[in-house]
Amino acid sequence: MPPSSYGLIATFETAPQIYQAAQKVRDAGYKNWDCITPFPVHGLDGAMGLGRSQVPRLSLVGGIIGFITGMTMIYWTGAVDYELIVGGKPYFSPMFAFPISYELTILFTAFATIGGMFFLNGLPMHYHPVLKYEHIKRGMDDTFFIVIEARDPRFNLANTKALLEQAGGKAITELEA
Amino acid sequence: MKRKFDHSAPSESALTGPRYWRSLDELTATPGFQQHLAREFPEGASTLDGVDRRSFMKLMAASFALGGLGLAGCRRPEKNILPFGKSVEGVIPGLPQYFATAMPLRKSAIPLLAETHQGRPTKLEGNPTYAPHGGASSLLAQASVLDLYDPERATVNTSKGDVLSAAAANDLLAGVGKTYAAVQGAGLAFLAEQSSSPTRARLVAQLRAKFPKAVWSEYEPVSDEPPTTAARAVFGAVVKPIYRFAKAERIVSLDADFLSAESASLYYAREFAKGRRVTKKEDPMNRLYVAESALTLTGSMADHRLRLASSHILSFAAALAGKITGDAVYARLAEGLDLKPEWIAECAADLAAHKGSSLVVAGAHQPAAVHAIAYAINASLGNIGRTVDFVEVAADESVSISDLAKAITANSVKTLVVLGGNPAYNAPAELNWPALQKSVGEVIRFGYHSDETSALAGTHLAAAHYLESWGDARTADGVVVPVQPMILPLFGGITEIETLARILGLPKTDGYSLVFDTVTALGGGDSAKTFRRFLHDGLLANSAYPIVSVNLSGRGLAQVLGSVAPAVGALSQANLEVRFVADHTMDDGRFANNGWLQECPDPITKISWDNAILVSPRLGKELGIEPKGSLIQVARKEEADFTQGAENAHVFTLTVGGRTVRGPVHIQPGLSNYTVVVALGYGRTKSGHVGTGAGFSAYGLRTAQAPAFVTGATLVTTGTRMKLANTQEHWSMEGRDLIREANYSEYKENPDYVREMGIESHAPSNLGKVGEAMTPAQRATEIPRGGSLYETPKFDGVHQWGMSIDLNTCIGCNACVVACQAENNIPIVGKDQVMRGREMHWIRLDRYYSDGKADGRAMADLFGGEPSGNSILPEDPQISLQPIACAQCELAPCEIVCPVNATVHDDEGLNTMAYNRCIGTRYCANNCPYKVRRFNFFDYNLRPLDSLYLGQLAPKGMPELVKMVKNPEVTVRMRGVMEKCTYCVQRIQNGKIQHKVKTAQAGRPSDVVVPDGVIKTACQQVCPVESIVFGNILDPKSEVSVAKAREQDYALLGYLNIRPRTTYLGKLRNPNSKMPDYAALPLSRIEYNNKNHSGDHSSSHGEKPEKPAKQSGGHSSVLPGNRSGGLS
Amino acid sequence: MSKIFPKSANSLPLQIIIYLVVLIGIATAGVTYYMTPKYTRIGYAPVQPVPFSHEKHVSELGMDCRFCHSNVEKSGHSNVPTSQTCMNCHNQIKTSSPLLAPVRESYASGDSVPWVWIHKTPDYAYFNHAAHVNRGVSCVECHGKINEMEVVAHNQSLSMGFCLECHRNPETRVRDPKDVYDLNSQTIAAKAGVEAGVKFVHDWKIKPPQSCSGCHR
Amino acid sequence: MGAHHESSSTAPAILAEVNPTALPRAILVENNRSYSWITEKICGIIEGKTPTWWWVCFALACFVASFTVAGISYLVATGVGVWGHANPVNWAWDIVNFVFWIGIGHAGTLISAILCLLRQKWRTSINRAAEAMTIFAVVCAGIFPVFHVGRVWYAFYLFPIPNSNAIWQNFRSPLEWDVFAVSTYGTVSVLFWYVGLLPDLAILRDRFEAAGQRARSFIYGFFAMGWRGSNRHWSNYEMAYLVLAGISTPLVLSVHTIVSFDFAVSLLPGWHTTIFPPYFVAGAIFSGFGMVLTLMLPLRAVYGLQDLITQYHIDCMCKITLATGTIVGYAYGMEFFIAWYGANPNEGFAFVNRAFGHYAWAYWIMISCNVITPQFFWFKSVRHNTSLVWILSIFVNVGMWFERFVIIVTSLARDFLPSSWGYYSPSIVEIFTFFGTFGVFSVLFLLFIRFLPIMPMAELKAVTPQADVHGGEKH
Repeated sequence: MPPSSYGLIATFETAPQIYQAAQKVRDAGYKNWDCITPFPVHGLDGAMGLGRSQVPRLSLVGGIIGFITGMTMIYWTGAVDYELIVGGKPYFSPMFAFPISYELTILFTAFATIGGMFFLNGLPMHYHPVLKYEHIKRGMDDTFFIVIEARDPRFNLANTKALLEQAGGKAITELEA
Repeated sequence: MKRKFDHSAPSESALTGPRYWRSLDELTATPGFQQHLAREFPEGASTLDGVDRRSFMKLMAASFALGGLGLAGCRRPEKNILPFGKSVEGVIPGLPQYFATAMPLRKSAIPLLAETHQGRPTKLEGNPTYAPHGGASSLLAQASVLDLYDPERATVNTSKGDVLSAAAANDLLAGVGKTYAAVQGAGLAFLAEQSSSPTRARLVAQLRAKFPKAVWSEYEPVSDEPPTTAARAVFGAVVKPIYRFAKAERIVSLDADFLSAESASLYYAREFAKGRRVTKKEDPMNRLYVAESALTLTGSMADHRLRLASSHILSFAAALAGKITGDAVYARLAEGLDLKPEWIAECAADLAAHKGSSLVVAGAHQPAAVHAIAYAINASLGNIGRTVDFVEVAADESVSISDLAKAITANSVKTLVVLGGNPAYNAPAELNWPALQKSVGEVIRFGYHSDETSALAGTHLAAAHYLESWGDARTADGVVVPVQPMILPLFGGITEIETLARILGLPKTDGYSLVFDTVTALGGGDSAKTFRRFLHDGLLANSAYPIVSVNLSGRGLAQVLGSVAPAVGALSQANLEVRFVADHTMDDGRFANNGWLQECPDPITKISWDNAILVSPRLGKELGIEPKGSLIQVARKEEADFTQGAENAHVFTLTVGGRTVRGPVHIQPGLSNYTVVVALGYGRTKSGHVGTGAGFSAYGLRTAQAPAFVTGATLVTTGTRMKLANTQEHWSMEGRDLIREANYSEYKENPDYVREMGIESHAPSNLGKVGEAMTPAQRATEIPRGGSLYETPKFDGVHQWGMSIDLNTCIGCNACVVACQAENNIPIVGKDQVMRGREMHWIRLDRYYSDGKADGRAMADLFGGEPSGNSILPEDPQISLQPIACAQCELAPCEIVCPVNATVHDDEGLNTMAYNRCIGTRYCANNCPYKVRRFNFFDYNLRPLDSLYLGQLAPKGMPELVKMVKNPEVTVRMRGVMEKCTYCVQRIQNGKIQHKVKTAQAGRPSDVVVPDGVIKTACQQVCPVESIVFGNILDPKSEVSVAKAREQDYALLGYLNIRPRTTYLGKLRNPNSKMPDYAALPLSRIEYNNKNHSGDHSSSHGEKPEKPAKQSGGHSSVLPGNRSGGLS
Repeated sequence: MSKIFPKSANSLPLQIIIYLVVLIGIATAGVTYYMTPKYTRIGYAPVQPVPFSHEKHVSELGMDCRFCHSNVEKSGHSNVPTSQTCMNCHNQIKTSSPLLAPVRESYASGDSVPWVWIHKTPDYAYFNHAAHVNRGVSCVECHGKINEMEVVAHNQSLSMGFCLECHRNPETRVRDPKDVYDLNSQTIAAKAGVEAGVKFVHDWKIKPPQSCSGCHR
Repeated sequence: MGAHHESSSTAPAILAEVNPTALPRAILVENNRSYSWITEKICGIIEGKTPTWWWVCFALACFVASFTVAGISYLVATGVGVWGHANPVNWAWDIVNFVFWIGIGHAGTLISAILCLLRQKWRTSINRAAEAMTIFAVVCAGIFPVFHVGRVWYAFYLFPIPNSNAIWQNFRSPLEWDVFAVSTYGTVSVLFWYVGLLPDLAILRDRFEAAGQRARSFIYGFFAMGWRGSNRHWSNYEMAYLVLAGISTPLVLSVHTIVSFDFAVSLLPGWHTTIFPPYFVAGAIFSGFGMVLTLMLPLRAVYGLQDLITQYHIDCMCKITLATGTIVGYAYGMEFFIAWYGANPNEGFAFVNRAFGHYAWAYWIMISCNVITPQFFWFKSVRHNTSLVWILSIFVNVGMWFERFVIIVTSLARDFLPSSWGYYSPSIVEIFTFFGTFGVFSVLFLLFIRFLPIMPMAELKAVTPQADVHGGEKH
């Protein structure tokens, strides 16, 4: 096996097939492997043994930062840096500071969420071995793949190939890195 | 702040003037200046700004670049500071100087103080040394400074079209003198305006001596003084009356608009207000009966107003006189007078009950007989010497314009010298003056504008403005006042006296020496001292006309009465009476090219830039121009068809005696049913960009026989319409509590009636218990929270500015409007923009009519039943006037909504406006309940008004001449910014600074509180009736605090809890319960009750007049201290 | 497949981000430098028609500011002296100095000497000299040590921020009234501690405006 | 796994635990289409050659849009005076149009966000277009508040940028709140939209590459960020999408609430009303769905998407329009009641004047379009008559524009002091400017349907029966 190998890729025609295949690979104890699906196949996370996504935590942090930013900005500009009597209203009040803080909360949450999603997914990554697979195009369309990476400790060209075949994978090919 | 300067040594500045103004003379020759006249403006021709440019004016457009940086791209635009080469005495760059002068108009003058900045007069104030005016001045005086800088004034002398040098002009005049000296003036004729100048009188006397055969005639299209003929007939002396309104408790006006149309109106208004003002319930209040055909400002103040044709006034006067004197001689004239006899009976009784403290005044335009009768009544009431004095005046020896016309037609005039005036425009129609003037061989016209008359004159001599002239004049009561030049004649014009002196060939022909001689002769004593004192005080002590005792000769009276016939012809649509009045702003047409005056709306009709044929609602209906209301009349029907906010008037032709004029018709409630009123002074054909084509000229109808009113007129529609710039679309208060009125009788029982009106009277106080317990001073600093969610930061300034406006004395003269315009660099926007509702006035006068008919039953119109009062136009309304400017609300709604903090409060309670921060969202204007914020929709200061819509393609920049009138202490606002009144913040700041400087230098640095009365706002300073009071409300003794402490003090729309710093004092009316037209409540009050309480309730008002206050909704349970909106 | 994006492409986004950051940084710096008075005004020292040296007249000859700027105590404007003022002395000394030619011409003709305007506030800002110099604010606060300037240079930004800074805490800036025109003098706070400054501000009821109306009209 | 069958497969696994009420399963993709059919169908639009009608429409749209460009340029060069504004009506069409467009935008976010949370699977076919509509509407809306100011070159004063004047914004002003609300709304909408686009961009990237069109492949690929359909990515992706949906919902509500504050916070009779926030939001949704129908129905016909935008979708949208329309109608009535009950004569007058005063015509147009029109949707026959639905949807749009006009202009034209009463009528300039914004919108929308997948393919595939990992036998 040339060192340049990235791993093995196997094709599956339908959602149910990959669902079951995934369960098999998971049970075989592989870690560095992945499913390529044209759409989020429902329940596949479980089948792959993935945990709950970490994105919401980042969102929460973003939201909190946003709210604090809003409140402090309005407090500092109005009640600390330059006190101006406006319409007889106080220099600062959470009442009139709220709408803007609220909007900033949402804005920062959005940034954190999307930023977080890209970060956790390791995107943007325009170049990737999987994308060099000639049939990958159909992976975006109507076909399902399982990729098992060579760097997985349990990876063994023969066994892994066998596992995939046994799981019902077709056209099992090797991906060069 | 106010310092009166002794004029710096005449020899220097009078004759040569400050050096740096020479540059202006040069300017006039530059092509740049010629371009001005062609309305093209070269970029900042800096030849003008003698001193550094900043003090010259603050043109905000100069700050166009981003955030305080120089012009984009180049980092450091280089500008120069240009100090004088030689120091100019008394001039301190940055500090204004004040000189005493006076504005002459016809037979009187208004003493003034001129504020000059480095030699530029920018603002005029009344001269406080002249006690009768107490520092007040008039609308026209305020605006006259703009005429000085009129780019279209006559700038050169011309003869047959080509320019005449100053020297040549002098030779010409001298030549005239020489030629006619030989023939004793035969063939020489003068046509002059009336004048009160002693110097002119002196020169005219010399003229008569030198040219005995010459014709000296005087002509004024409108008369503002009673004809001396009447007095001469009944008293046998050349005297004129001076009324003492302050002493009069009962006043009857016979078609007299003594509050605004008489030569002494300023003094009269002031005195009248003294008798009108009621500060506590013990105070007496005068009662005003008015019988008039037009609706004048005087009429709007009337407690009883009788709509009577001017031609019927004679009979009315006779009837009144008959009742009072019981003399049968009047009976003949009183015949056929058609009105309720009680009116006259009760009025007479009321006068009789006030012998010695009553007064009957006849309008200057009324025939001698009416005046004679008025004098007789006053005599029999023992008023002479008490409420009216007669002063001796010089007899008028001039011949009339008609006689001059005869002379011309008789070909006995070879040379005609027209001094001022504008006969080609305003001479009596039957003379056909233009033709006459053309028929004269040589016509020398001396005038300020090259106008209709100049066009027909061979020679035109450019006159100097009175602010450029040495001269003198007399006030209405005869006090001699100086006319001092503030600036060297911008275009080298000469004055009338100089012209005469040159014709006379006097050795010294300069104005200064002429005046010097006259005044020192009059004043006596050490001539130099006398003259200095004269200039310094701005008047000559003890120079008033002497008061003489007169006694009525019955025979003389009988003669006068015998000479006239009763003129009680029944008027109808087929036989209308036309009343010619001098326009409130254009006067007789002489101010036609003054933009401030053109844009200042008529106080009653609210129409600007035009005059109109005013007709009564009844006549309107008969002519078929009653505006249509809507299907359901939710508000009162407008008095005109407004299409898209602009009045769409029907154009009619008005015909009398075969002469016809054409003009828009405006329905004017309150007119005598068949009298149509036309204002003179419009329809100029050669005036300049501002005046030409504004309105129509009514002179075409006017004959020398009937200069003021004439009967037998008819109105015929032309079927066409024209748009009028009416600044107030809706005339009714809609039963709202905006102007809170009560009758004097009610007020005496219930002085704080204002607190029982308005929504706040139903609600718990906005100030809360705590706030109510506070003193006004505390309220102004603590800003009690009341029921509010928010705690307001304290206002910790050492002053807290406030204003109080007394609606009871305000006569709606509009002087404040123009004073504000002059002080604050407020641009004019032109008729088109005014029609769109974009006028910029910071202070305006709201004028409401009420007839007691406004009601909430709008639906009645839809579902049959008797139609609601909403669809009726009042024929005989009560008028209520209200000046409105920014009220500096403590809890300002405008500030809250400005996203960029461009308008915020300062610690002295001012609602400030930072123009340079404003981005122009206009949100503040939307949220201002008083609608006093004004938006610069275009670059009104930078672009000619006729090409506003051309955007960048329009010529840019302001004529240097127009820049010169700008107040350097106030930013000139650019397009896209909001502006508004700030209590003249520049005066406040400079006042405070001057005070601090003074005290610091005097070693009392901790004395930083400016004494009361030192700082005056422009509107307050000009107000003839002192109804605007401004000052520091932290000082309980200040004038404003005292005013606000009065029971009638209320805040407009107080229920909004915006706590305006400007509050109003309720209006009082003083009707006579015995009169037939007596109303137990002011009509506006009845409307208020109709709208706000159940129907049966409102009806009960008529029945129980004795305690009307309790009727207005039985809110006896209001908190004792409940001030509307709290602040007082 | 996937020829469009070589392996190197994966670092592309990072590079883009870095470029953006740099670009924005430059833009901000540019705006700050070209658009804020702090940089546009300070150090501005144009060539004047007459090389007048404040250093010589004030420090060497010990002339008082008010000798030439005679109205500074009375007026909002500190007047630039007229040629006549210059000639008062210079018709005695340096009467023929070629450097003074413009002044002599101006005095003769009456036309102005076109001094280049250095200390400039926007037209809509109304600074009043009298109000400051009479109440313990020295010339040096805004103009710097003019007395040591051979050629006058713009010393402070004179931006609104600059004004506010002093208006917010006057106690650190006020001087004893007799030190106002002594440009080498110390502020009260520097001499006797801030408490003294606070006391002075209190005794003189100094309350510098911080709202619009103070300077904008 | 029962719950799983019921729950939408677009919704992530974690929602499975929260077992929402089962909705009647409607067929969302008719005729049991295959995945690749969906891909072909949608990508086909983009890959196919540009149809002539598109060019025609695009040219037309550009022409119309030029009116806005011209109008705005003239305005900036000349001054706000070129509009019909004057005292007392200082806001008119500018703010009317702003609120109108923002309101339209809201339906988009609503469809994608709220319906996503409520697991309304039928959203999948329309949410992409709806979101696009939101963004373009916000663009059109943004034009007005920016250019209605008198000195637009100083508009940057609205943002808290440190400056040598050391002065800040007034955060008490609803207008300042607007600045933040609208910009946040725009930003978040774009992000939300973009996230949804990611997988589809990846598809296009690969298809174009396969077709050998490297340039377009590169562009799509660049924005696809190297998406490769990894299920590990999907799991984060879906979570992020859900969070975005979660925050977009309160966002859309808050934005229109804040817009309504522009009026509610003032003291003008007719503006000063606490009912505004809910009433404006309802109105926004109402107008928004009106606009969605107006846009989707023709699209559906042109591209023959009947199988993707089914009758069921139209039905749902009609029902929502009906519901919100009725809420709006209720609000109208309640305003009058409160005005009467509050016993403030000025308030009372403001409303009587609306209905019977100078602007009554506008008021009754509003009433008939907003209150009466939707009532037709009670009838199935109407809801199933596509062309009729389309016409009614137009009426809804008109009615909602007039609602804003009535609120803003009539209240200003007749306020506290009768002396300052006036009458506003628009100048040709603002009419053109507004007219032009439809062009701006169309230009953007045409570009969108030409170059981007108008439907989320991944989501569509996910709601097909065969997407069920258990063979979809449950159907």
